[in-house]
Amino acid sequence: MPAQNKDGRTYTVGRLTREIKSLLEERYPFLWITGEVSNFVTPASGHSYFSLKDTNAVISCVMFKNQKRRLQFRPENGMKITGMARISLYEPRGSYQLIFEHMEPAGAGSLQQAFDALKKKLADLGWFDPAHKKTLPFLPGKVSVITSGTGAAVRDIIHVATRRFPGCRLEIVPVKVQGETAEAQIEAAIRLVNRMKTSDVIILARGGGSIEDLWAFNTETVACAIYESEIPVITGVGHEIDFTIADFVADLRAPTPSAAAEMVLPDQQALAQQVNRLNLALNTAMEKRIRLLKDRLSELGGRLKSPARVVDDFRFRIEDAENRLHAAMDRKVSRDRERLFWLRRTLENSLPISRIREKAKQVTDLKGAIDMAMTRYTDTGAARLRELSARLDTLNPAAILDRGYSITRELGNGRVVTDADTVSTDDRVEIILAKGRLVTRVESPE
Amino acid sequence: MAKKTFESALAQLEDIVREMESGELTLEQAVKKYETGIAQTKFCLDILDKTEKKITQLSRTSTGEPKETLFEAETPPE
Amino acid sequence: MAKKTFESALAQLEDIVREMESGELTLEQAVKKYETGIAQTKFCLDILDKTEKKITQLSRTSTGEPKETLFEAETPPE
Amino acid sequence: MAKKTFESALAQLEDIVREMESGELTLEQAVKKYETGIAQTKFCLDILDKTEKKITQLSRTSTGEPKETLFEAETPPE
Amino acid sequence: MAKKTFESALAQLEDIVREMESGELTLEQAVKKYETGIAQTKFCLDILDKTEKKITQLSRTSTGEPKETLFEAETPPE
Amino acid sequence: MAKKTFESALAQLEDIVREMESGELTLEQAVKKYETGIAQTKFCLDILDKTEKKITQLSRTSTGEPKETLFEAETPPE
Amino acid sequence: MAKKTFESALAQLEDIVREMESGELTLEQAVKKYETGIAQTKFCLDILDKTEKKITQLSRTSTGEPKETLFEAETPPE
Repeated sequence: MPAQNKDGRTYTVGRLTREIKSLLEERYPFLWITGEVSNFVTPASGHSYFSLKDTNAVISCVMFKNQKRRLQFRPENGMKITGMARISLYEPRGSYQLIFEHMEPAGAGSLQQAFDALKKKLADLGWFDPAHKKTLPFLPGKVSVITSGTGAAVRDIIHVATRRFPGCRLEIVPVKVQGETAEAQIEAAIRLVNRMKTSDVIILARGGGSIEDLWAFNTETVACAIYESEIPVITGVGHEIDFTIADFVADLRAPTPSAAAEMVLPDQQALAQQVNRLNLALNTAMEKRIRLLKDRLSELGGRLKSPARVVDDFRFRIEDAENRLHAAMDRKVSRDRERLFWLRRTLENSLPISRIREKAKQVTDLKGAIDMAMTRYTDTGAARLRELSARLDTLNPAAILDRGYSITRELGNGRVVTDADTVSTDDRVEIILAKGRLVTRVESPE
Repeated sequence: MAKKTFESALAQLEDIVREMESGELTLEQAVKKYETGIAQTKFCLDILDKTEKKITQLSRTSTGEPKETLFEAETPPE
Repeated sequence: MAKKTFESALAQLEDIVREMESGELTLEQAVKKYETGIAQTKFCLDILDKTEKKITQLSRTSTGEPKETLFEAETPPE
Repeated sequence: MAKKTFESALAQLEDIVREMESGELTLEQAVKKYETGIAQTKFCLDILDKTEKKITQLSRTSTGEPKETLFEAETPPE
Repeated sequence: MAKKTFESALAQLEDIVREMESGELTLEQAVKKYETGIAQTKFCLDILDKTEKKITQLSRTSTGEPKETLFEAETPPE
Repeated sequence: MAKKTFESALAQLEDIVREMESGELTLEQAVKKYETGIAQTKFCLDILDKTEKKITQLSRTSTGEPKETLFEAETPPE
Repeated sequence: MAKKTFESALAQLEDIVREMESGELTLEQAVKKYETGIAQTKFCLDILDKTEKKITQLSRTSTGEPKETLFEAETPPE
């Protein structure tokens, strides 16, 4: 039965080796490993080759010249080290090895051990607790920079600080950052700044270096000064991967000095913009408010109608009422007057003078009637009298006188003398003739 | 006859005229009758005169002034 | 008759006329009737005169000014 | 009648006119009624005159200036 | 009525006008009503005049300058 | 009201406008309300004017230079 | 606030802007807030406007006294 994998292919050595290499290198790009150095050799190339072993296994290692430069100790056979490495497979030999980037001695007595011990101690003391961390001022009035008076760190800080906040007040407190006096100088500087009390923040900075170079920053003295500083401390020590005790105790750790400056100082321009923006917003809000109120007020003012229209309406109503009142009164008076005139006319016509005159005519007619009747009476009487008188006239006894007879009457008693004896001489008698009469005296009766 | 009236006088006058016309009277009687008749006539005439005067006077006073035109109202005064 | 009115006077006057026109009165009676009739006439006419005057006066005062045309309203005053 | 009002006077006047038009009054009654009627007329006219004056006066004061055209509103002033 | 207000006076005036227009009042009543009506008119007009003055004054002070056109808003000031 | 504020005055003005628009006020009330409304308007306007002046002044000092265009942002200063 | 810092002023300014934009303040309050806001703005800008760049050096004299001198970077990196 042929030795084949499942796709039926048979590996070549090179291919298998290549696949194993890529598997290993992908699986372990970096790793921390600890072990004992053995077979340490450094050929002319300057690279060092050695084995790392423990009780169970052994593994080939290499550290190239470049990485070796940064080592702060000299590895020797039998030395226990801890280091960071990546795994690599060398195809021509089919062997794998660790390529160390960094290594340091492992075990008691070493710097690392001292570091770890101090770190543990301070951590146990609670110095790293976030509770102890002071907040950095948003905008420090004055920044004290404790660092070397020369070198890149102070330059970077000044550069970044003046870029970010041109008006910043920087105080450089130059110290030695490595060497024997560094520890004391740094501590003194921190305490001095605290005593001056003029700064709002302290930047404790140093450029990168070996663990030995950074030693001062890993001392308890410095840590204590930082811990006891009333002014917030920000550290910017070494490069990004370097952690020192100072970093842990500090209120804030920046990976680099530049970064520390950047973190301490805000961007002045951005801040000014922010303030101006807020100021604008404030003004806008206020203006908007006033405009709104003005609009509302003018709207209300517009709606606040003067009651003049109401007054006019009322005036019309009153005038109408007044006119109607006058009209009604006039109508009433003139109607009453008309009625009165009509009644007076009717009254006057009911007793006309013509009626009186009619009555008068009736009366005068009646008077005429009685006048006529009266006249008739008198006329009738007169007529009858006239007739009787005429008839009497014809019977007048004197009529015989016309034929020559006469009548003698005694004068005085008028007795007709028919017997001469009845008269005596000298008696006066009258003799009635046909025409006239004679009064005579009797001469003698015969 | 209590009182002599126009009518009674006139009636007497008539009687006288009738008697005289009968012709049975003596002259003396006749003269007497005639004289009476004349007297009655006069009496009657007097009454008539007085009556007329009274009437005139009455119709005058009835209007308060001579009212000649009373019965001629249709005649305008001009 | 308690009070002599125009109407009663007129009625009396009419009676008198009737009586007088009957011709049955003596002259004396007639004169008396006539006298009464004239009196009634006078009475009536007096009343009518007064009435007319009163009416004229009244219709004058009722308007406050003479109103001559009261009964001749048809005749325009020109 | 407690107080003589325009209306009561007018009503009385109307009664008088009706009575007089009925023709059933004697002359004396008619004259009396006429007299009363004229009096009522005068009374009423007086009241109306006074009323009119009062109205004119009142309508003057109400506006604060004479209002002559109150009863001749139709006649424009020129 | 505790206080006589413009409204109550106007209402009374309008009631009076209605009553007078109904024509059911006697002349005396009408005159009295008329008198009252004129008084109410005067009262109301007085109030309106005062009110108008006050309004003019108010709208003057509100702007700080005379505002003559308040009641003649239709007439443009040219 | 312990202290008269712009808001309280504005609220009162609004109430007044609403009330006046409802048309249910008497003339007297309307005039009073109008008076109050005018007063409130004036009060509010005064406050706004003062506020505006204050703001102009303040915004000037805040920047250290005159800022005339604060409320006339639309008008470019040329 | 024991000491007014830029930060607190800025925060207050921000709060004020928020409050003013919420529109829930009375005018009076708003003006007060505005006043405060302007003051904070001024305060902040004053701080920011300080352009004076001053770098000093703090050291000790030989006797241990603090000594402040102007810092001079030895060699500018160029």
